[in-house]
Amino acid sequence: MSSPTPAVVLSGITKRFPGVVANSDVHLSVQVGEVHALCGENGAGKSTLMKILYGMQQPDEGTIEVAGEQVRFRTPADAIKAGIGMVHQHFMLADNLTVQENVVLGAESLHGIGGKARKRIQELAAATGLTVDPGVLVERLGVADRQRVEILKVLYRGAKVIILDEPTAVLVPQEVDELFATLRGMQQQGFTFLFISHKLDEVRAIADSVTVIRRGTTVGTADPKTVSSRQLAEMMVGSELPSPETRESTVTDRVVLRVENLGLVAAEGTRPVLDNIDLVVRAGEILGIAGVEGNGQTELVETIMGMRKAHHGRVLVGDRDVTRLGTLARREAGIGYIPEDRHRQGLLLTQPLWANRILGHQTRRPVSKGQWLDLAGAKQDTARIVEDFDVRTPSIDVAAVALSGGNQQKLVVGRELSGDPVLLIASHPTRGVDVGAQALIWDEIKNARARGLAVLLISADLDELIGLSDTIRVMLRGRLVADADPATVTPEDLGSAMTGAGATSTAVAEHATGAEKASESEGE
Amino acid sequence: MSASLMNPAEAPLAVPPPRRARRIPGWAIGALGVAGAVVLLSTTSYLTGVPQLTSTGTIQTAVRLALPILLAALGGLWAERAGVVNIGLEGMMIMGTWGAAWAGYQWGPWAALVSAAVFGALGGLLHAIATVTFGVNHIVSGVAINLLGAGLTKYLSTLIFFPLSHNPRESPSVPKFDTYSASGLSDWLGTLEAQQRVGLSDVAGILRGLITGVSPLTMLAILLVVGSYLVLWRTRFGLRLRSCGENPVAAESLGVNVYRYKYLAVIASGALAGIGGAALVLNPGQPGYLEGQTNGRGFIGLAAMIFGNWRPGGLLGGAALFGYADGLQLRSGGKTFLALIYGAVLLLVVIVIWQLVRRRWFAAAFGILAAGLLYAIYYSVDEVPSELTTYAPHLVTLIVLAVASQRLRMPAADGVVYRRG
Amino acid sequence: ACAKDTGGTQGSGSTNTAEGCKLADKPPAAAATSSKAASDEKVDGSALKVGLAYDIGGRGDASFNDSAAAGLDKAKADLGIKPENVKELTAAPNEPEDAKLTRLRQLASEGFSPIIGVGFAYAESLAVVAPEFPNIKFAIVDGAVEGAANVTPLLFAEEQGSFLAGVIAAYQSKKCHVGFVGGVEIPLIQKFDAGYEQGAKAAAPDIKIEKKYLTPAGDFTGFQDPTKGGEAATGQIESGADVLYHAAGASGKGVFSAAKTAGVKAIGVDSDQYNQKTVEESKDVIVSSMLKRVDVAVFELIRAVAKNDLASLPKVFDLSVDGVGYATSGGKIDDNLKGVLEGYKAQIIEGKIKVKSAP
Amino acid sequence: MGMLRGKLLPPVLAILFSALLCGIALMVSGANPLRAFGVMLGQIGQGTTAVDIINSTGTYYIAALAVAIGFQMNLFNIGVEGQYRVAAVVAAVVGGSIVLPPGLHALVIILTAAVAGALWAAVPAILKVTRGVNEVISTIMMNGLALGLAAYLIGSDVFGELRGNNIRTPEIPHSGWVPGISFGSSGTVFGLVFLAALLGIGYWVMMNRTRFGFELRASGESSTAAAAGGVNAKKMILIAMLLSGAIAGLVSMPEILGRDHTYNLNFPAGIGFSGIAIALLGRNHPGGIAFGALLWAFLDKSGLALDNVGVPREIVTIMQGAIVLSVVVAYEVVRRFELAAQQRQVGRQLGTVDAA
Ligand SMILES: Nc1ncnc2c1ncn2[C@@H]1O[C@H](COP(=O)(O)OP(=O)(O)OP(=O)(O)O)[C@@H](O)[C@H]1O
Ligand SMILES: Nc1ncnc2c1ncn2[C@@H]1O[C@H](COP(=O)(O)OP(=O)(O)OP(=O)(O)O)[C@@H](O)[C@H]1O
Ligand SMILES: [Mg+2]
Ligand SMILES: [Mg+2]
Repeated sequence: MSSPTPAVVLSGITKRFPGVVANSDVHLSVQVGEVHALCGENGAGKSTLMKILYGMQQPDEGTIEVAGEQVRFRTPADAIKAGIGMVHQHFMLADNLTVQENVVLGAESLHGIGGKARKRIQELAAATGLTVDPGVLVERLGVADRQRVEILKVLYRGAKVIILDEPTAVLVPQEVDELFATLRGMQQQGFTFLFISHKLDEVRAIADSVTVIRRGTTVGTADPKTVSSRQLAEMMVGSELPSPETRESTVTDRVVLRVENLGLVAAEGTRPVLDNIDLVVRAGEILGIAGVEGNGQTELVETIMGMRKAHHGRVLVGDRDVTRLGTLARREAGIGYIPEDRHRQGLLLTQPLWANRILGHQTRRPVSKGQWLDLAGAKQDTARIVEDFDVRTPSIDVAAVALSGGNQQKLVVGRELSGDPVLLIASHPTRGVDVGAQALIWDEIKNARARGLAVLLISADLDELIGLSDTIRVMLRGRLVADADPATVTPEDLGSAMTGAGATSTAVAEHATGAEKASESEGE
Repeated sequence: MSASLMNPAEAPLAVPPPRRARRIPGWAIGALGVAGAVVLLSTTSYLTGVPQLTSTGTIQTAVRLALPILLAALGGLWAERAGVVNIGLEGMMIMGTWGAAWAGYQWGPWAALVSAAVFGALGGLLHAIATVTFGVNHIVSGVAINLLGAGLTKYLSTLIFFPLSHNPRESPSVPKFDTYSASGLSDWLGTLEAQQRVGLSDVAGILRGLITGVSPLTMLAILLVVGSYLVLWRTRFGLRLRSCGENPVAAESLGVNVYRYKYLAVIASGALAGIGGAALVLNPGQPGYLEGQTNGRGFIGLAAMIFGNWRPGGLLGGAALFGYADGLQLRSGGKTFLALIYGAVLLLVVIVIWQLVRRRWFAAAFGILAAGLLYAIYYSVDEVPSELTTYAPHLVTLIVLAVASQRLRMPAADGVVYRRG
Repeated sequence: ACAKDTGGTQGSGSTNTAEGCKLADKPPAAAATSSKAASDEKVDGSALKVGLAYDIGGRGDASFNDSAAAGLDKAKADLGIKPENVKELTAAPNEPEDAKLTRLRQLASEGFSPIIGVGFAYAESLAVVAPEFPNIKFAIVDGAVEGAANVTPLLFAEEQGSFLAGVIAAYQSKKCHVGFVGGVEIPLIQKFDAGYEQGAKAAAPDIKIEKKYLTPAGDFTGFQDPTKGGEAATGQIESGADVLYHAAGASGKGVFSAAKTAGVKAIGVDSDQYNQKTVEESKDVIVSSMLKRVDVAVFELIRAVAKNDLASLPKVFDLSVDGVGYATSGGKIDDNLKGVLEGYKAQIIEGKIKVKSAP
Repeated sequence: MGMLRGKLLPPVLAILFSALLCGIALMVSGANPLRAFGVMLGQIGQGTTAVDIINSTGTYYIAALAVAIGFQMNLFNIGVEGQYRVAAVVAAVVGGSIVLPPGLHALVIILTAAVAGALWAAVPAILKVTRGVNEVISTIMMNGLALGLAAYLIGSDVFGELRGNNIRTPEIPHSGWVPGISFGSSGTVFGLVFLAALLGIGYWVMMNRTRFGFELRASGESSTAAAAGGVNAKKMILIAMLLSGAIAGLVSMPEILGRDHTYNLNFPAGIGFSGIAIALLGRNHPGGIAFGALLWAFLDKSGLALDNVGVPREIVTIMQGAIVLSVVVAYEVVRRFELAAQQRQVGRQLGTVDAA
């Protein structure tokens, strides 16, 4: 197959971490000018492999060839010199530095850090369509712009081989399309891409060839033109695919969560982060909130949880007004909460699993009695969660950090469904969780719903959102601007509504008032 | 100390409208602040009839007292911009005083300066090894270094200085720098100051204080402030260093050797703190090293840096404020200090008017209350008790931080232990 | 236009044309001095084991610890005390009380007698330890222990010496404006302050006096901060003071240096600071020093113990026994002034002038 | 077993390393390190040293507990220094001016000290919670102000009285004293040393068995996770700081009620800073802190004997600094090692690692 010299050849790469073999004997060959996709479950070792190629980690075994020459990268600097650039799974930007500073960082010897550098950035931006103001602080940028900055960073260094590790995870379909257009344009100019994504449709749309990794080893390559998403997924998992579909409605008319006219202001005199939010979740209902990241979903959840103080409006759980209560009191009122970032918000990483079981429940049985902790009860109930939710762990005494992400998430879900909650707020419950764990989490949420649980679901995964929700509301710039019917809506329609491009389908009904207000705010 | 300080509710806005960095440049804000301070002081001086507020001598004292604090603060800036909290400044400063005395009595003031920097840098190196290589909590390591610095210098003094000075707590005396004045200008300003013309004489006094009897050390310190700004904000080295304090993972991924920059920054931080120690030893009036000489100035330096919002110009202001308040109370005690309270009342009045204009009723009411209270003190006592004036700089720092803390912005990864990989 | 300051004719304090104070009438000349009974009688102390517990600073502090050490050295030389029978221990800064207790007990249990606690800080610990060792003779400099018969207080009339320092200041001042820099605002230092003020006022009723304590009671850093001492002195000089007296321990070095820079005069404290090495550079501004003869007291105590005659020790080492006094090194005190000082001294000894010990 | 090794190994290594370091320093300066260490150990049996060590341990223990409570939630209370001073003055003044039956009198004094310490700590706590002022800086500033306040309160026109050249608060009457256990000529162990032990037990129970302790540790481990778990960060800061200040207020109670019966100018300084070091040494664990306090007190007290053999006593301070620094390094190294071992164990048990 390989007539000309491949851009990159990885052979026999093995990488061990304490307790895990992230890569074992991986082989990968990327042709010049192609978009080569890398697929695999969570923890399959994709990022690790790419970090090895980028010099951030050293392989224990195996060799790397770039443009036909064997190389050894000790630091990213070496890889950059060899023309390799990487856009990481998580943004790697310094918020308090300007776009220009972020871009030139580490590559100052090319054009300095002043006017010449700025000119070069503008040239690059013009050539690729990645326009962004070099003088602005990164903290002021939205996700799509940040992504552009990340790619600019790589281009600025003169990379010819560009690694994109899950670049689309935080983008809406329209932004994905834009990105793909850019990539195709650059592909024409001779750039080579290594593309990682869990979204297999995207992979098929953009890739020229696909390599699948399972449990740290390459299990094969596929032609994206011919393979189906389902086939790809089955290669990844090695078994049948689960799906989030739920159709039979269990919605009752008992209101569990009522949010009235909720508003949140970050600082005096600035644009409100949440503006007149009204919503209702009933027992047995899953209400999905769609929205581009940074449009107030996080703030909405945190305001309902009492972690932020509402500026005005009310939050009621059942008949009880909880607006003035703290987070703990709201949890006691029966709210379970799966936070969006399990490492930062969900877990005490160095504490044993049973201590993590106590978190958020510290006032309730079985983990405490009054002011006293009930350690025996906590351990017993942790064992139950481990059993019921299939948390793979040798014991409940290991620190949470020792578990894999999926297992950590199962523990969190199990905890939040303990103690008979009436309402579950699930923020990206399956983000970064592999298919197996994902299926289990979906099942648990569906079961709880069937038992009459009300669920407020926030997710960036539109398939998940459409598959699970009974109702979908779209959030834009801190307002609920549209409703969608999950039975009929497509991800593309939802995407349009989320970006404010206007409804293109009858499945999405815009709120007249919301749209008016939105246009008003543009004038401000 | 970083992450725990952040209040989730105060996290920045989700998607703020893209806006250019700042409309008013930093230097203009600084100049405005200085001008405001001068106007305030000269008004107070006029209204209370206390010329000492802006006299040449007061300013000179303020400069001398501010110098070690300024240098320590600058040391703090370097470390914290690279993401390492340096509460060990005090210990490094102590090492600096010892080093300065040891080299100084033998080879003169310049050697003292170099040696102080080296000794301070050794303290910095230790801090870097602990925090960067071993990932020890920064505060913890800093506390240990303060202990070590004090112990080591005591021990070395007993061994080395005792035979010479017959006092284990003191070094032989160290030769000092000559001081310099812009003589013609200074004299002219002197006559102007003596005329006691409202405003004019105050400005003359302040300017004269800044250009008369200037030690090379002062010039060096000013150069270091300017130099630090240029290096940290205008060179690639500085950009890389700051990136380690903002997002070390990103920096590392771009080929920046984060460990190396952190090491360099913390060592430079130690060296600057050491020079701060030298400033104490080489201060006119100090024979040389004296045990306990730093007397918490390293901590004050840290406060000045935070006060200055992790910026060179800001920390210069912080150090100046501290030196000024301390100088005023040392030189003329409670009576003059009372005038400063009057000045605070004036300032509060201005703030209250501003708050009223902005329709911040609560803040305005609070301001009126505070102003009233202070004025009552001013009215009822004729001398502030010395127990209060001695620690006035502490009180001022506390109050200013209470007012301004929420505007401060520390480097995002400051105090966070960074591990490669 | 930038000039080195030391080269030019600096000294803002010396540009005045004032001719000094309107002085009060001189006191009557003193009668022929007969201060001390000649104590030539030979005493043998070779059997004594002498223990000294210094305060912070210890031997070499160029201050009262050193002075105590000098007394001990004199005792060694004059009374034949064997070096191996002498033990000196020093307190650490900020140490807890039991460190002092341990130090004293250690000396006591090793059989030293007398044991001298140098500094009032030993008062509380001696109150505990002395009763435990009734057969051992203790003494304390600058302090007294009530109810412990075996503790001999070695007290000084610092206010009397400071009175004379005040007189000297008044006579030396050209602007009739003098200053006092105290290290820490504690009763001991206030005695210096009070005597100085009274003396200056006695010699020149119109005199202006600047005062500054560097730190309040309890914060002993005021004795350790020459920078602050210097700045306080500079402030006083710029307010017009042209003779400065300090009782500020090591911070006094800053006072001398500030006086030197400004070309004004200074008065030292405790020992004859004109001859002290650590302030050698500014010695020419030191017109005199208030002497507090801790050395005399220590020597006399050891001698009294050797003679087994503690009753002969004065209750207070004051002017009458030359326990306090003034130094004339440097030749800045002319015969006229000397006469005046002796006159005041005589009046104080006679009790015609009572010197206050608190401001 | 492994846990125990992880806890005990680092301090032992650190002490050995520091002793080695100081031994070298001593050798360089021409002294015999073995003799010096021998003298230090021998000193324990001398006079009242053993009792002094116990008394000091109690004092240090309280100070370190005060610091540790803050450390548990990453709150750096550098202000123990000022808190115990203010508490001591206020308690001494109150104790000296009230008349109550024995026992109750002492109790009131102790409570006064705790309240005064807590109030002094409340200032930085409130500033942090309402204004976001960094507590490291504010507590350092409060330490300075504490000196001023104490000086003001013992002024002779306020509450102080002159006694020779010393100033002190009025003596606390006998009814306010807390008797100790006398060992004759070997000294008297302060009765309130047992208060320190009680505080330690209370601290352990609080940290490990109560909701509050759990919330405190959760806040320290991850403030974000704690917030999501319903822990009110501001409330925790406030309570932790007040509690820390209250305990700090007790630091000088053993000495004042057991020996001095007054606050005077000889009041010891620096115990708060030692407390920080000891809390670090003991990893905020009540047992570890006890060990650290004992070690610290031993070095302090038997270090006095070094004067006898002509070795500069300052070597002890170096040793203390070296121990703290090397112990934290050792803990860090061992911690990483153990975490990796645990992950390996998880991997092995779940079979994700090949036998290779
Ligand atoms: N630094 C590390 N130390 C220890 N284990 C690691 C480290 N980095 C990754 N791992 C482990 O290596 C395995 C592969 O991780 P990697 O991040 O490469 O997976 P991935 O395929 O990128 O997954 P995802 O889809 O979630 O991004 C995982 O089991 C992970 O737990
Ligand atoms: N620097 C590190 N040191 C030790 N372990 C690490 C490190 N980075 C990651 N890991 C381990 O890797 C696993 C997951 O890492 P990752 O960053 O990929 O998180 P995740 O995306 O949430 O998990 P996953 O991809 O497995 O679902 C965790 O078990 C964690 O212990
Ligand atoms: Mg990945
Ligand atoms: Mg992952």
